[in-house]
Amino acid sequence: MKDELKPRIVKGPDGIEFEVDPLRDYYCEASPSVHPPVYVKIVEDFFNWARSESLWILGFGTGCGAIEMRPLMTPRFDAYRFGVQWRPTPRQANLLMISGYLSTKTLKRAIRSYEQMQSPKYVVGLGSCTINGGMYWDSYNTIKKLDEYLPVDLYIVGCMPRPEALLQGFEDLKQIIRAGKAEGANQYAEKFEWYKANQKKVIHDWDMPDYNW
Amino acid sequence: MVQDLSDRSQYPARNRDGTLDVDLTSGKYLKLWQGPNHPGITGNMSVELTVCGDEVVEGKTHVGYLHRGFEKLMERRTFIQCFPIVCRICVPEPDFNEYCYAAAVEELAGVEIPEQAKWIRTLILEMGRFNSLMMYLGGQSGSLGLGVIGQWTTYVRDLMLDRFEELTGARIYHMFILPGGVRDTLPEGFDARMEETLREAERTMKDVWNVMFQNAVFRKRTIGVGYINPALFDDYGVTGPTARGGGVAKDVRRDQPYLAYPDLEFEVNVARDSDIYSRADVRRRDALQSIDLIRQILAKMPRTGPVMAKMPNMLHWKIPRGETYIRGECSRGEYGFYVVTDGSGYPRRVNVRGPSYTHAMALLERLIVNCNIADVAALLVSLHTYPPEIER
Amino acid sequence: MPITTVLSPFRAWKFLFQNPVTVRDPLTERPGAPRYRGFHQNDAEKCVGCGTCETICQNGAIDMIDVGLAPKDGDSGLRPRIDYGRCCWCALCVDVCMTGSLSMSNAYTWTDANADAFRFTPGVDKKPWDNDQLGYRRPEGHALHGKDRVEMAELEPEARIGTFDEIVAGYDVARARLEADRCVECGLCVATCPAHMAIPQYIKAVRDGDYERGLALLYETNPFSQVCGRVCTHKCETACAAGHEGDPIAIRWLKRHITDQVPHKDYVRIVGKPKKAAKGEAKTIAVVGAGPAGLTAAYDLARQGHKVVVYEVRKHPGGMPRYGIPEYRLPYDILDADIDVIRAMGVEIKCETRVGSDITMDELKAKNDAVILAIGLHLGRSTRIPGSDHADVRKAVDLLRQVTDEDPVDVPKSLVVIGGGNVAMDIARTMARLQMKAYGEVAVTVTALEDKAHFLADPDEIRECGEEGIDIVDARGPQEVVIDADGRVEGLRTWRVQSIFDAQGRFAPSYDESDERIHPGDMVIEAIGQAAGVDMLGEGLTEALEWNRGRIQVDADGRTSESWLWAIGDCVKGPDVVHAVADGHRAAKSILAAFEGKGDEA
Amino acid sequence: MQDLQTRLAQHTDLGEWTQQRADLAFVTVAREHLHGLLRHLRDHEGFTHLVLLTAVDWLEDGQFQLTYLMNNRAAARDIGVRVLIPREGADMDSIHDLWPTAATYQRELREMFGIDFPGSPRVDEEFILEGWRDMPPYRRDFDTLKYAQEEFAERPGRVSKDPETHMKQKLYPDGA
Repeated sequence: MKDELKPRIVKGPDGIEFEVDPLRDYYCEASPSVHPPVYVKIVEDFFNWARSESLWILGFGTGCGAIEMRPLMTPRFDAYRFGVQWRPTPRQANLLMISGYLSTKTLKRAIRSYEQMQSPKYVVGLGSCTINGGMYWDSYNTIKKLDEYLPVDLYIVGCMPRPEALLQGFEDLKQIIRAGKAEGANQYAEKFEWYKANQKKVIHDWDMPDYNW
Repeated sequence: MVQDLSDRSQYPARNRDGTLDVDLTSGKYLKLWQGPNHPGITGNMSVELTVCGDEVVEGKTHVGYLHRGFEKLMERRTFIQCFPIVCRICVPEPDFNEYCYAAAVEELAGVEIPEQAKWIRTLILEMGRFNSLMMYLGGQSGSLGLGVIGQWTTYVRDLMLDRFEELTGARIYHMFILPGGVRDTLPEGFDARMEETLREAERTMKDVWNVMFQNAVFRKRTIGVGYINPALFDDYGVTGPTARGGGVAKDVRRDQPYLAYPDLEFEVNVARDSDIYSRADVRRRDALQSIDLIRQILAKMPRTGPVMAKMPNMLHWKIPRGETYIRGECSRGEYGFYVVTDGSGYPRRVNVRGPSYTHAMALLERLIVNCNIADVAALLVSLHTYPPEIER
Repeated sequence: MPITTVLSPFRAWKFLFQNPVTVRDPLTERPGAPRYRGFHQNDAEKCVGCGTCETICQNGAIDMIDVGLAPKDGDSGLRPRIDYGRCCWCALCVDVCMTGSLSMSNAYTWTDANADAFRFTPGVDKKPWDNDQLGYRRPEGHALHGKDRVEMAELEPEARIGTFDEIVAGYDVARARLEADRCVECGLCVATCPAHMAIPQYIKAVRDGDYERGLALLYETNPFSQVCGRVCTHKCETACAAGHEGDPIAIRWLKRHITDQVPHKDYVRIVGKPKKAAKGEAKTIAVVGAGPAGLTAAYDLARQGHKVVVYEVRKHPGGMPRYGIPEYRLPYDILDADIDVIRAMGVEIKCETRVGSDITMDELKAKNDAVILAIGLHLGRSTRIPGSDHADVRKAVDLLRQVTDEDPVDVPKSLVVIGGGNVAMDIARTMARLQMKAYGEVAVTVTALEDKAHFLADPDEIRECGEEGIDIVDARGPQEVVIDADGRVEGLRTWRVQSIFDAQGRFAPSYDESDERIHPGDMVIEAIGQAAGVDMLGEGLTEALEWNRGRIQVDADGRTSESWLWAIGDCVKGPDVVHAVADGHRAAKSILAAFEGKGDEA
Repeated sequence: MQDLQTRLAQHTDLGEWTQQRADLAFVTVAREHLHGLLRHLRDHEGFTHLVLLTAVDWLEDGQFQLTYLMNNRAAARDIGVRVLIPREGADMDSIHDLWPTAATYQRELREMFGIDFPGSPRVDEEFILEGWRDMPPYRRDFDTLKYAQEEFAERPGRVSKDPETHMKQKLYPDGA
């Protein structure tokens, strides 16, 4: 565990000393909860339509697939016209693109990023390596099945998928969301223990709270 | 005008063992992480900054977010099986991996590749360099808030990717240069379409010059900033445009020519000031030079003859014991593969030496001291680092 | 800062007046490039399931799975299933594909919410891109393994026609390694080889230069490895995956290469000593006929520690390989070397012992726990055309035997051979050599019922015949041996064949009688097939046995209706050495099984 | 590069000299000569650029080979200096005093091979890996596939058949 995360006595600017336990004091540890749909179907459908048409992606390139997002952000493919845009912080994003393999080191950051995002939120796995390890199937440092660690709503196949395939993926994700089937975030809340166990199995230095939103 | 600001002798104070005396609880210092959640174009790495006010007192580079263990994985793949995997080591400019790996294996196995293959390889490497530099220009301007350059250069890069696609059959990971030569010849009508792309590229480069390099803001924020003392170049293994921006005409293409470079005419681009602007300008001229080189290659290359040397059965290809180092000049500096074979069908050891390895680690950590927070991103980008080649 | 640096950026406003570069409909407007490496296609008809794609895939993305196709010669019936959770679209599988069935379309869009959906068998599971015309195909001339067979030195026709020296020289080590290097170790050949020899493994031994391991592998499954290395009909090579886009691997010559590289004195050490049977469990077995089938069974049984005696009517053991195959194809000392190995396993061979007269079947039955009948086909069949009973109308097998035993042969100045099989070629070429020795020129005509496209003989044999000056006339039906006034054979009268089989597929040749020719010759040799001589069985046994169209009825393992008697080899099956060897193995196995369990049977 | 070999041999005990190309040679030296030789090459022979520092694991011989590759740009030639050290408790003298950038290489070697470089800055800090508990992964006796299979879940449902065995089972199941 890093030094700054260990409990310690801190002297404030006013000269008073107090105890700080960063993991307890700096984060909220309440686990996630399931968001049920609203009672009226037409309202829920409207919500889903609205959600589907504003996919805000967290600008976190976890692997090589990130390079094909650049063309999407620029005029040639221009994903913005489809309601897709990239945001610099998880707080503003509802779609996490896992752009390829995740090393265990990045997995930890990806989990934290995901948990900081607002529900309803979606995860898309990009490329073979999120499905079954891809070409890093025998690597000691990358996870093989993304859905063991994060709830995945859609996979786009390719190594790496082209921008056009990504656009198709966004369209398909919109369909899923509109149909009310993009239940990844709720699934994560429901099977929270299971996901945590899987995550902790591969992240050996777990120096963060179990849920950090 | 330019001074070496990286002198950390006075501030902050040091402990007796030489480490910095930074007391985070004093309220005077703050720890700030840049990345790994994408600090712009540099990819997935992070810099742990300790700042005092808006001045950096210490910076530590953290890498490993993209580590896949290529060097280990290659040890359990046959020589031909290594070929698809090497390009993944560096995403924006994958072809250098393919070339260096193929050339190293060919040298150790005593294979001479056909003439046409040499030229096609050179062509691909120059196309790759151009693409990588386009990403850099967008990133460098973006790091200073000038987003429009990235919009243009990404478009031109994408046009070049179209050329890549029709030549190699893939956009990003081309997997075209394999041990023994290249997969195929140029497709029909390639030259004309390439010329069109190059014209578009030249137009964009003019716009880039006008809007980026002739821009008061950009100049103000880059000239004199991020100075690297050329005396440090050898200490920190600085190569490529980063060195050339400081007046040292290091260019492997000229120093130790390979492939078709002896037959091509080009000047090594050099600038004097060793600041961000100089490095950016060298790279801009490099991109123009790539355009010129692509034209030269297409004009001079032979169009007949084989593109693959006669090879043994790849399924059980064994290479006698030996070791070698192959280098080339990629868009960021010296790129090299150190390959050791032991007589079996698998490489004994492959070590990839990317320029980012030295630039983004020891050098950056030194340069970043006393830097302004707002300049960190620009400085980082100006070293033109791609993290996957650091950790592989 | 000069003022221009403030103004210059405003030039970007010009883009206001330019057309946007945006692709309007990126989902349909941009198909992959003609060479694009998109999703896989596989021509399941063309694919032979050799699994080379699986071998080369560095991602372990390919599984060979059973799609319900029945395996057959040269096709395992398996087809590659690709896991797109692994694939990296490097196309090495396409580059290495032995048949060229695998390719890639230029389709590249596939999304699914279910992670398990990304596995499919191209060409079997229907996909939208199955019929796409564009996409990556292996470029012309691009190959990851050698397509052309390494040439082997052989005697030129002029040099070989005058002698009985062996024609092919065998590979030297360097060439053998080059040839062995082409093998992709798919193992499709093993099922086709009647003896199921460990072909990929011994080829690997050649590649590694480990000839002792290679030899041990050979003698594991074939005690006639040296013989087969020269004269095997090498059906394995027709099954070879490399034959689809190039020459098949020279499996036979590589086998021979192994046997050539190991000194004969080391053979027995490498093959290993026979087992010692536990006390009281050693049985005795008699084998009638020292041909490949009988000796193989003897070898197997002796290696298990049993006592085997082989009875052979002729001067030397070896059967058809000795008496039927000419020396220029199979030198006698090679055969002897193989038989020496068999002897070294403790097999006793009694030559010049005729079963039926010197010792009867009843005696054999009484003395032994099992008897194997491996008498081969040594009686030549006759065409029974007019004049075929003339003294100068000879049977090929008899003549070949005569040559082998070095009995004097009256070599005619010219002769005609009837038959289009390998025996016909053998006798034609043998007589041609004798003619060359006696008269300095060759005058041999071979007439065959079949046309050239359907010849039964190996293409190599036919080509070499031609090179040696032998005239091969195809599609001729023999009608009469022409005998002149002095009672000497003058030639053979033939009609042109229109068809050999009738509509029901029965043998019923029809002729064009207007196309008649007389092939001149002082001798006519019939080489149209052989029969077994079964007189030695004796009346009682002949009665007792079950028969099937003139052949002894046997089960799959060669066991006859009499539980103590097995009949194997050409006399029940045919048609070549390696089948005989396989038969020998099967019989030995069945006999051992009989010894094992059921004591009542022997 | 003959001249260089002759000159170097005058004051250092050179081991095996391998001329790989006209402009690239490898030479083996004993570990105690390394520092002096590198300094000499840098200061007097113009090999000022440290290209790379890496290790090769010769597991069978129980040795690590460290390769220090240096480049002389003016003369356009490279020399690789090999040092063999025992695998057991491997450690080596740091050269960060000659090239500060060597500290990065040494940090990597420490982490990926387990070779210690006492005195090298931050050599014991985590570099690429995070929370790694197994043996250093670049060692030859570390089996990455086995590790990956034990550590990470693979998607189930994959089976493959060997054509040769499959045909054997289908066509001649009793082996005959």
